[in-house]
Amino acid sequence: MPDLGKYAFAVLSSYAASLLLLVALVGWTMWRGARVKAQLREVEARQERENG
Amino acid sequence: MSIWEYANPKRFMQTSAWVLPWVAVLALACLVAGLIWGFFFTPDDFRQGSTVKIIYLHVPSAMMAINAWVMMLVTSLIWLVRRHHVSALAAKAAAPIGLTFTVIALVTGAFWGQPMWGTWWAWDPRLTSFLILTLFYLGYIALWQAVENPDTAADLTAVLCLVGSVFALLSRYAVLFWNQGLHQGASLSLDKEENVADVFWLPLLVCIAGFVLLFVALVLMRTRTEIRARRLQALLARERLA
Amino acid sequence: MELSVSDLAVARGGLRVLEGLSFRLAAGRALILRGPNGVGKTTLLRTLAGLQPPLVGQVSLPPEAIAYAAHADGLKAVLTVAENLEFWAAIHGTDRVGRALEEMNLVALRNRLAANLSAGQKRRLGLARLLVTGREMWLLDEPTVSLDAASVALFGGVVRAHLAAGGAALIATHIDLGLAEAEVLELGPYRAKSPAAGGARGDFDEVFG
Amino acid sequence: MELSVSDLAVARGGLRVLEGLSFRLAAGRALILRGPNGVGKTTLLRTLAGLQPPLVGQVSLPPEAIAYAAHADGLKAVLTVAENLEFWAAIHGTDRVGRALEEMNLVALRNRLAANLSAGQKRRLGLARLLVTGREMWLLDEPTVSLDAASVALFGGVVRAHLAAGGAALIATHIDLGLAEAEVLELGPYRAKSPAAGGARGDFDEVFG
Amino acid sequence: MGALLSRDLRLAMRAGGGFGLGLAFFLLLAVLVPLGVGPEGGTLGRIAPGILWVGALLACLLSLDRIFALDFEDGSLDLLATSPMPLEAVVAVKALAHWMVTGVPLTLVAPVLGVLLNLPVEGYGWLVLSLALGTPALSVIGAFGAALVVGVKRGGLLLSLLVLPLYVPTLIFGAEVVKRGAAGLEVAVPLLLLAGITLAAGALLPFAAAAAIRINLR
Amino acid sequence: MGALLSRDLRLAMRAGGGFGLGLAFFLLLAVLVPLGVGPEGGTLGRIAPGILWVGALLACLLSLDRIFALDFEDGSLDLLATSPMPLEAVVAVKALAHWMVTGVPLTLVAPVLGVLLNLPVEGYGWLVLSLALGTPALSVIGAFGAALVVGVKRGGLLLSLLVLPLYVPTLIFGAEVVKRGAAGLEVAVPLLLLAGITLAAGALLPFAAAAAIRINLR
Ligand code: HEM
Ligand SMILES: Nc1ncnc2c1ncn2[C@@H]1O[C@H](COP(=O)(O)OP(=O)(O)OP(=O)(O)O)[C@@H](O)[C@H]1O
Ligand SMILES: Nc1ncnc2c1ncn2[C@@H]1O[C@H](COP(=O)(O)OP(=O)(O)OP(=O)(O)O)[C@@H](O)[C@H]1O
Ligand SMILES: [Mg+2]
Ligand SMILES: [Mg+2]
Repeated sequence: MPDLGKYAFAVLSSYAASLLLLVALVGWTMWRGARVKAQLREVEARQERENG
Repeated sequence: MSIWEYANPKRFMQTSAWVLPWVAVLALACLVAGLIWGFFFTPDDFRQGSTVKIIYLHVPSAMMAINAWVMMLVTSLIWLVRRHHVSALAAKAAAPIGLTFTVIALVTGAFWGQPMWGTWWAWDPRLTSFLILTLFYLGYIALWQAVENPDTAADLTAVLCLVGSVFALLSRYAVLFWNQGLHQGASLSLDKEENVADVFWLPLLVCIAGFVLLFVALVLMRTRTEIRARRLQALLARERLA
Repeated sequence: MELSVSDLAVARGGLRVLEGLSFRLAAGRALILRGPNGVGKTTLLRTLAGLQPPLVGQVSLPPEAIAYAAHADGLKAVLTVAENLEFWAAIHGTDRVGRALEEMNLVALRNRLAANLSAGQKRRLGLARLLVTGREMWLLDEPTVSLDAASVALFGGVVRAHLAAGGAALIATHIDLGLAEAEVLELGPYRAKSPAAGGARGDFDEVFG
Repeated sequence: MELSVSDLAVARGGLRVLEGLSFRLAAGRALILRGPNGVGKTTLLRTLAGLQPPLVGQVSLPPEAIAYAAHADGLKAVLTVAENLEFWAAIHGTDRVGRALEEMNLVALRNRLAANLSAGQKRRLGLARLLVTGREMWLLDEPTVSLDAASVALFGGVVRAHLAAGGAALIATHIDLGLAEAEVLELGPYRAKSPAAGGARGDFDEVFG
Repeated sequence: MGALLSRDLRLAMRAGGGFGLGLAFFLLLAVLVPLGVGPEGGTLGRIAPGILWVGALLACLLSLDRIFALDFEDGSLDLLATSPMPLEAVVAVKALAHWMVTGVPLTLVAPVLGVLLNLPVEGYGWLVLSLALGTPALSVIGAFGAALVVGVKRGGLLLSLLVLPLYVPTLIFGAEVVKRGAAGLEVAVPLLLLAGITLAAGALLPFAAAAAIRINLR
Repeated sequence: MGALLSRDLRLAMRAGGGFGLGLAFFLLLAVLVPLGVGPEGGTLGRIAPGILWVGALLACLLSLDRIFALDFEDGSLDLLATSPMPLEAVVAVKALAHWMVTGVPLTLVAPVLGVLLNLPVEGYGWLVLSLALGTPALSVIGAFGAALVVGVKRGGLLLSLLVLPLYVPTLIFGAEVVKRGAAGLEVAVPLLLLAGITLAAGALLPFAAAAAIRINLR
């Protein structure tokens, strides 16, 4: 851990806030991706069954 | 083969499935390397002390916040002119990413400004235009959400993006004009590249590369999701009609 | 003047609803569109009126020759009957307000605010607007909704006079208008087929092969 | 439970439209209201439902016993079919959502957003709401608008079952519902007379003698 | 009651429901005012309490016409009026739902906008407290105004005119709390008056609003 | 063109048309802000140009959704789109009508409100001039925003979110003219820029708005 001196709060909060936002964005993206993929697979399977 | 072939959804899905993992891994590698390098292994600035470490988040996110809007502008134009659906969906996918980067730039800027300028916020032209950019992102996203028909939404948001870009530029100059001659926010910012010493510059470059790659990876991922969502909607609608 | 439509396909909400539609409608003739709810009558009329582009196919008449009467009448509640008509006459550059009022039996109501009309009178006013447009091809979407029998007959006469004067009319309706001479086009057979049944595929079908 | 109306007069927009109306409607019976457009059917139903006060006359049933279905269905486009019904069931404190879905043939659509229903399906959902209110006296204003023949028959069956279970229905309609056992009340004779013809004078008539 | 509340919240959350737009508008105002007034921190800090309160009020105002107008247009209001639920309770619940989707988020983000407007540090706590106490009054008064204009087409502007004068006391006391708090003065009196307005409005106005709706439905 | 203009003006004048409401809102805002900000003359005078401009902007905003939404709902917009009049001209005329019923009256009463807000004497001329030059841009930009949301139910708040950022340059230059004018400084540059925005917006945005309406009618 480097010595951040009197600015420790500013630097650490910046990193924490940014990483939090990035992780939230990536997490949301992956979650929604997985959900839509699953829904699509389900509907495709259902329509396959009904038409097939 | 024309580059437009990639605008075919199927083609895009195949290609992006292949490219995405590489970009994602590379993005992660660059981000981790750049941030660790910057955070742990760079010296403090003689004037700004350790706050200079914020630069590794602040500058890349600020750059990408603007670039994301430019990318949305380009894809919107492509949609309006050539009617490639993937293009419109890529614009839709990029907006929340751009918004997040804008917020990161604002937040890190605020944390930086507190020790440097003695205030969390000053109505400095650059800061102000970023706040206005946030508003454009919010409006763009809200319009996508409010319109139900996907093609209508794509058209309307594309028009908004075009007109909005012109006004965003105009606002930028207006804001510069507005804060001239008045009390200038104590700007310690190292405005010119030359001011940044190599010790800071190299890890910064790695971080910028990381943010660019992260942006690409996220846009690819989200565009894939939007394509799937669009197809899902089409299938359900057809079920309805039958 | 002739409206000829060839191999038309129209879409609503991104979905193809009618396809393979071809017909001709010559001056002096009327054509009745029939079909169950939701088959796509309104969509077809809006396409012909130029409000939405066709998916494929050609429409011979430019929108400038067409007067479209939709479900909504486009009346302003705070204008009088005459003012409403005068506005549309001015927009279309004609001066037939007086005649239109007479033909649709609205003379007695000319100075009444549209807000104070009954539903049937409102509908009559909406139909009178067709007369002041001076256009020859009428596209009518359920024109007789909420009209009583006498008004339906009156309107039938107006359509017949329009045809006799060289106009033409395309009418989507579920009820009998008393236009014995009109041909009928049943839209059921032109319903768009689902891809499973060999129909055209949507924009996004190719994504997953 | 019996709805009895005696010497009722109702007004719309400050004008008396119907007067001298008296009828009884017992449990297990249906009554069809007939009359030309504008005679005051909607006004009468709204008065009986307690949404507006009668000018004169008595209504025996309190509004709490009455379920009113107007032209507008009160559906929320962004809620699903089941969510729409569940809301009204919760408001009325009943739990008949499942049965209502079955009776109005909506089970297959239960998870579809109301926005994505066709006009006829929307109307079916609006009528299903009557079933979840659990109330006995139904007041229906043109309930079969935009329903196709099969749905009209389905709805006729639902009304008959409601009557058989001790309910009652008062239905304003222009078309035939296939309820042969229902009585018909023609509203034309109850049209309010103008003061010149000996009718009641309005609030402001006396001012000018 | 719970059913109506959860329905209204759900409607606000789903697409087109407008949740979050009030927030965005609040943010917009906090940007526009400095752009008009000029960037000097001192002036901004002095007017910040007033501007923030006016902003909260306008953000609230702009979403008022959704409270009843949508239900009126699709016929739900007729049906609610003939339901077993008293119309007074309907009004109260709908005002509560409106507060939860506008007042609460506004209160929570207000400190961030305080930063933009250079609000003195001492003011933040009072800003949040005064908004938390005052915004319910805004929603209830607004519901009354919305009930008055429920039959008027696109009555948004008329609604603003009716409601703004009614908002004056809330605005004055709310802004006064923040101003005094920021200056380190005594705040008890305006705070109590603010709470009093909220309580009185919440207790009485639903009855007036229900009466207005009954008249409009007639 | 004349017919459409006179119809729109007549609609605005008749009952429920909302003429004068924008004005009343402007007035209310000029009253509310001193109430929120406090009465000290120095501060008020300094913020007066900005507040007046923000007020004009909001008053304009509140009546925007009437430009197309009413015509869309009753079907007139479909009929206008199929009429011989180009949709671009329809948009331009409607924006003009909106300006005549909001922008012009706002400009005319602004000096009165200047008095309420302690605007320095030198500022009055510039206030009127800047509003006269700038409000047409507000109407045209607003018409573009209204065209974007014409299909959205009760889209008032969404409309504000879309339109307000587009108002930023107009607001800045407009307020700057008044501020500099009041301080006796040079105003030529912002005045020219303001006029430029109005001209450019008036020349180009009707095309974008007409495109948006066509998309929404589809
Ligand atoms: C919340 C407020 C802030 C915002 C929105 C903001 C925004 C920006 C933007 C847009 C850039 C340009 C990035 C590019 O395209 O190269 C930038 C760069 C920069 N900012 Fe900030 N900034 C903020 C606060 C600060 C503060 C407080 C400091 C330090 C005192 C600072 C220091 C820098 C530096 C050193 C650069 C790099 C300049 C360069 O390499 O060209 N910023 N910022
Ligand atoms: N926004 C939409 N999204 C998806 N499908 C829609 C949308 N609007 C309409 N539809 C569907 O498009 C089809 C055609 O609608 P259209 O209004 O043209 O039917 P119509 O023949 O005019 O019916 P009606 O006899 O009821 O007037 C219908 O099945 C309808 O469900
Ligand atoms: N706001 C109003 N002001 C004055 N008269 C009105 C108003 N609203 C309706 N009317 C009149 O009141 C009468 C009764 O209207 P009502 O809606 O009850 O008729 P209805 O029998 O239901 O007609 P429909 O068969 O068309 O549904 C009509 O003649 C109508 O013109
Ligand atoms: Mg139709
Ligand atoms: Mg009726």
